[in-house]
Amino acid sequence: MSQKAEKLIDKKGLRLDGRKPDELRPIKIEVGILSNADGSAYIEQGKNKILAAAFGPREMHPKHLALPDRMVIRCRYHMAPFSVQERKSPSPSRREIELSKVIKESLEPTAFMEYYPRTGVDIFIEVLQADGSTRCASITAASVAMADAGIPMRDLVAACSAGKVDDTIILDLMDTEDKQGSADVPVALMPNQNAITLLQMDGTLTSEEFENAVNLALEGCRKIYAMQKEALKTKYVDVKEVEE
Amino acid sequence: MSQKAEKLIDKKGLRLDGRKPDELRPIKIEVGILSNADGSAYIEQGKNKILAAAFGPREMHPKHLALPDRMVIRCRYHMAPFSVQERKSPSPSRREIELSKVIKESLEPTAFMEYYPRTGVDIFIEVLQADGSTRCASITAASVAMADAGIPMRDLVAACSAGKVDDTIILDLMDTEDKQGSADVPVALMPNQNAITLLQMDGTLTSEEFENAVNLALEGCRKIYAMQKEALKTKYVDVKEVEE
Amino acid sequence: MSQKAEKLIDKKGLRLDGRKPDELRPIKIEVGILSNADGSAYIEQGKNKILAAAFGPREMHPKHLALPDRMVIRCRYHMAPFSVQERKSPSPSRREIELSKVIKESLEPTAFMEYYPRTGVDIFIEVLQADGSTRCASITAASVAMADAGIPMRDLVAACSAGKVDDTIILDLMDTEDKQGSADVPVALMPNQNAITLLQMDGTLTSEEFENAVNLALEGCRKIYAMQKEALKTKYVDVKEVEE
Amino acid sequence: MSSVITRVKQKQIAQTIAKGKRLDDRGLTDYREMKIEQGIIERAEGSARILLGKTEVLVGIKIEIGEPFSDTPNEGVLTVNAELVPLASPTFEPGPPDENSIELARIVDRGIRESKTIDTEKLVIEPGKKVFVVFVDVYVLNHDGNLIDASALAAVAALLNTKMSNYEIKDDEVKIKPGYTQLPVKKHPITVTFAKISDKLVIDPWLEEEQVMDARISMAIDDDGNICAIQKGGSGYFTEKEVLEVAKMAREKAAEIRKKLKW
Amino acid sequence: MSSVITRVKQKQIAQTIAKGKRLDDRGLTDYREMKIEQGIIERAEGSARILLGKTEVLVGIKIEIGEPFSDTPNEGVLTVNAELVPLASPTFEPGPPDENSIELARIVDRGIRESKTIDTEKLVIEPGKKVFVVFVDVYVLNHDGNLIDASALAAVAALLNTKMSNYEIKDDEVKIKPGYTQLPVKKHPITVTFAKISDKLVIDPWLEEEQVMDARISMAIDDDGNICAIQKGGSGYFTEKEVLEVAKMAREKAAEIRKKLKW
Amino acid sequence: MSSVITRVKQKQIAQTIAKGKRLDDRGLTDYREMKIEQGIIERAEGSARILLGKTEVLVGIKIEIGEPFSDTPNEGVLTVNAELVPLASPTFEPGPPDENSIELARIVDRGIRESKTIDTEKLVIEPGKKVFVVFVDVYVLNHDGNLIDASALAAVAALLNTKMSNYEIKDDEVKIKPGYTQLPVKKHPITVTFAKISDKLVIDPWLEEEQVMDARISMAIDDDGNICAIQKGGSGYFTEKEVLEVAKMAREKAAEIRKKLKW
Repeated sequence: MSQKAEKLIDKKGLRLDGRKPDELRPIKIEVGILSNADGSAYIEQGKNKILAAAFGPREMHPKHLALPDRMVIRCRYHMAPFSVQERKSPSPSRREIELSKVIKESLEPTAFMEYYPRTGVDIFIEVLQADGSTRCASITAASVAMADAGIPMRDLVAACSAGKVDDTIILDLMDTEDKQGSADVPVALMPNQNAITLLQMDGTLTSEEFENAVNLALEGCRKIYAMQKEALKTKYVDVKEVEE
Repeated sequence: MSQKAEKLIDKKGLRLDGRKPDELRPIKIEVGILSNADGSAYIEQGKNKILAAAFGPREMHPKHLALPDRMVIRCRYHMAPFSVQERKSPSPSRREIELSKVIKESLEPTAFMEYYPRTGVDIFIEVLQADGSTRCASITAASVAMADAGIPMRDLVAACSAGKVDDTIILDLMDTEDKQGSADVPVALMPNQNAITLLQMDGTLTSEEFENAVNLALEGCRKIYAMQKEALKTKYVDVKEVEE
Repeated sequence: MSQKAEKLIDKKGLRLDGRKPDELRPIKIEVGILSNADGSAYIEQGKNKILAAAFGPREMHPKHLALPDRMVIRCRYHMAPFSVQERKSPSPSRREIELSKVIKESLEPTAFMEYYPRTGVDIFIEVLQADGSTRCASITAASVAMADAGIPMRDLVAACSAGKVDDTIILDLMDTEDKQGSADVPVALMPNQNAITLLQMDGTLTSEEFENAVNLALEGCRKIYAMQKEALKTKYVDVKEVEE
Repeated sequence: MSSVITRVKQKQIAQTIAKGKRLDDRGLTDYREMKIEQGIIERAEGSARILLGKTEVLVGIKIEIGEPFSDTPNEGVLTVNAELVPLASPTFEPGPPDENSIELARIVDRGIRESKTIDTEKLVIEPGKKVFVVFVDVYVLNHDGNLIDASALAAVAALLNTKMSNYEIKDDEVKIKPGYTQLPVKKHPITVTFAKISDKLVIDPWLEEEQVMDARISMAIDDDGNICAIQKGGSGYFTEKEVLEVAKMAREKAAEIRKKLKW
Repeated sequence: MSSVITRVKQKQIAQTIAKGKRLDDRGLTDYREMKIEQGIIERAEGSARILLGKTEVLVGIKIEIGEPFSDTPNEGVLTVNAELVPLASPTFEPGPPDENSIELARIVDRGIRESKTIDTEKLVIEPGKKVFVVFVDVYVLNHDGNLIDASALAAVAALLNTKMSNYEIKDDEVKIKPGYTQLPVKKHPITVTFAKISDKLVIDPWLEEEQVMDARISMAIDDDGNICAIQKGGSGYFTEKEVLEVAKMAREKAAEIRKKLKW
Repeated sequence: MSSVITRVKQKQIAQTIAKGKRLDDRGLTDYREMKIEQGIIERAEGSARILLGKTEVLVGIKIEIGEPFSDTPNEGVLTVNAELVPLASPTFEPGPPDENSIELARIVDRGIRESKTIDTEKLVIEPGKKVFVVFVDVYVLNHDGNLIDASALAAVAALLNTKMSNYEIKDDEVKIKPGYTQLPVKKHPITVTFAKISDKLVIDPWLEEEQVMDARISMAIDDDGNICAIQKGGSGYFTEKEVLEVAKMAREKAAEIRKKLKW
């Protein structure tokens, strides 16, 4: 969070891309687009372009990582070298390692882990183009990929960020708002369970602002949740399936 | 391949080291010179100085890499830090990793892989001094090392490069010819089987030039094949063996 | 060892910190201060501040490193990034890897290795602040940590360095003396066995100087040995144990 | 000694907490005994050691001259690293940082960075070219739970204890001068962690509680009571109500703990 | 889904090809359906996605300012990297590049480099000091065989779609100016791969064919029909006759495929 | 061929040595046959190969221009690396240097460095800025015991055979001129290793002796008979008496071996 927070909201109260403070970016979710994965999803959220795939439940490699009483979920969040302004080295950065962990922990509460003891599920996320709030879009896509793989789940997880720019609480931060704004609050929610499975924050917020931001983010999650369900329905009802 | 291809062939049609275009460099092959390896060979080809050793067939480490129905060949091509003009870091470069793979694939067709299921053969190649076409000299030596180790083989593999410098198709490129010439075609051959087990190319050749280069390289392989057999005969017939 | 060996001993024959040539720095040894280790010790020797912990005998990980007829000792000597003048990268340096090996070899002769076949003991040493002769202080502490862990031992090992500065043989080199002196001889001793389990040397000494240095170092070891025993007695006799 | 507790013990911990009590007799919102020592590593530019019950964390600060990041030419550089050294727990392995130590370092980093604890603009020697780089090395010496709060607190305590060499610029080269200046520390963020066990929120979980908790949540609170960093961890979840309750309690606890810091 | 096919299926593939047919009804020298999309990653200086049947490869180009190699002070730098990311196949593992991804990157690199596709002399900003560095990142998104041809084609398509920032040199520093210039692309090499199965040569092998093939051979052909790079792979062999046949057919196929590229 | 010998053989070795003899008929203080060849790698600035019985070590020297260490601005840089390449022994694995190769490199390094073998002050091109960096690469080609003595000897023999390019400084740049200068070598340290087996000290242990030894001790001796480096290894111990005996014998042996070096 840098200080240069200026002019991110214009006189009409609109953001750099014309959105209102509580407006999501356009979102497109496609299901089952990778033929080799057990489940997959592609999300576009603004200029974010992200692929998620789920493999499993399957035998764990290496075997000693398997657990006798439950499934193990592993997750790798990875950015393509060309996904950001300056080329990113393909070896995992500390940021990618942390995000892989928190994304995994945001997905774990959804799965019935005890149904498949001794097995593993691998979630692979590739950010092809990044434009802010990629961890949220990644969770949204990964959750759909898990459903597409037929992993038994309590609910989907939908994720969305809120934050603060120019003293305004806004929804679904894009890159410039993330970098120049004064706070970023990514949130993931299992709506049916009212369960927050991811919560992080960078920046500075008063208690009141924080409460507003969380509320706004949860609202965003619920909207995204509807799109996730729609995308899954389209694949499974529609005749023209993307992959057989 | 750089553009500075000039004066690599003089007015008499001779190369920088006095060779005719279709002439091999002097070659010396010694067999069984390393006492700890199951088989070994040393080759000097011009200023190339290369050691190859074969270990096996032996138990695979790690075990899970073993195959139930056949032997596994592994290969490491490695250059000594002092083998080239500018000191080379001892950790394997991308070039060394690729060459290890293509050399392995050039040797695999020779071995009766199904004779020793669940075992492994390791081929270790150390380039002590490099002067162009080292992958070919490495294959030539490694094949002799495998024979010395008593690994059952359909045939030896002999390898030789051809290429193009100053619009002339030449045999057995040395370093300067490789770097300043306009094409390099390394080839490996199992002569009895008429089987090309390595073929790569860098540079630019017309179809006709390519055909000529391949022909010339194959001729070179056959000459080297004779030297390989001679070297093995010397070791196994001769009384003064290099190592007991 | 640099050449700038000057004024390390003043006109009165005293060293930079006021010690006589054959004088140890103040030493403090505490036993059993880490609750998660099976045994532990903390040593301050001058400005050296070093923690040592012993875990085991316990099952080896990975299993294939276990030996059928004896225990395996592993050792990691590691310096905290802030322990030296210029921040040290936390990944192990070549120096740390070598010291880990020689420290391990200085401790191995003390343990009854055959009592616990198939098990392992891990010794972890963390140098929190370094001021010369850290390998010796590490051995002294590690030996106490092993005793605290209840590993059956023939004897403790005490370690101390001797060296040469300004043409004088001195005991227990501190950092400046190590860097600017002309020789450093670290020695480890099992006093009851009269067994030298570590001996290294950097610098230049005549045979006679070497003999004197070894003698002085052994004397230092014996003094430190008394402190080790005292520290262990304090813990095991005293009512107010540091950890329950 | 063992790092994994029995199922019987797990049940016992959970049942006790369900009744609003804890096995070590603390209240649900009581911290363990806390001891702060500053300046124990003389070689480091700053240092502090925290004891939180049996959890022990040492932080050392080193300051070097380096280059600023190209997008912040007028700011010094902060680098936080955490080492879970193997003597601290039988579950810590030697080797490069794993996801746990990276997460720990990044949580400590965000608490300091987002609260603007260090006045990084005062660390500039030559704008765009030379700045002071502050290395914060978190060294966990004994792991008995709640490494986050102990590490974050030790980091702030160490920064408060940090001095930088004086310098002058002569002939385009930085020369170290005698004497020291205190590192410019503006804020004192305190990180407070709650675990969720048996649907209760308990503060400062110790090791055995961490082994049964559903999830944890950590909030860094600055001197003005603002939240400046949050991290949820673990494979469980929180409700919105729980999150807001944590925010409220974290503010109170942070203010209490901040009083123990000397500056 | 499984990546290893049964022996029955293997036999079936081989027997069908022995009869001059293929299980997916293609002729032995027919490519699968090919789709080329350019410019889909706006953040990258250039990009293209190739679909070859179900094989999917994305190439992104980034351009940065760097130093030339000391032996080519008057040329920009080309760097090709390939990632076999684990979502593309159950056989791909996360981790540093293995021999397969390194070989793939180096084949793509040689096709571009040896054909002099990029006019690297036009990438020089200050001879010997500053040049443009072109990063070609090959990203395999779905592996259904013949990654070599798909990657090589995607790389050329992406380069054709690449623009570089305009710049000027002021006070010895490079300043970015508004506007873009097209990357100078002179050639359009096409790489064509054959697999040898049942002693037949089949073009563009898909995954199941790759699992039964004896060997493969790839040739890069430039606009003039010259061969500019070759790579044999796999643990089988080719006869001289087969090699020359491949060279002939590769020329023909390359000319066909080149027509699908827009420039 | 096998790298681990039987217990019967171990007992036999130990019993023979207990009687003051060795299985290969050497006396306890006899070296194996030693052969020194210099200059066999023309591409290297210096090189030497040592045969010590069947143990074979090749050392190559490369010289490059680099920066001095900041604390020794008026000295060139010495870097020693050792590779236990896997063709030398079935017990050597490919991969980054392990503790054995690092220890070997550091012992060779100390022998050269502490004896001041190289006149590093003559390697300075521009004080504090540019110096010659001498890379000593120890390459073990066949491991039949006592790698330390063979490597240390090969290193000194290679340094004696090393030539540096002539250069001049023009416009602040170093230009290589025709011709060579001999590397300034002032000393000729010889490292002598003893193994302790059956309470006897045996010199130059071969592989099978190393497998039964209790411990080993190596001393580097300079031209004046001074000790300049020592390393004890192995999990046994030495008495003070043994150490002093080793020091005495090492001096004698070093003087003998030094005569075999040409300079």
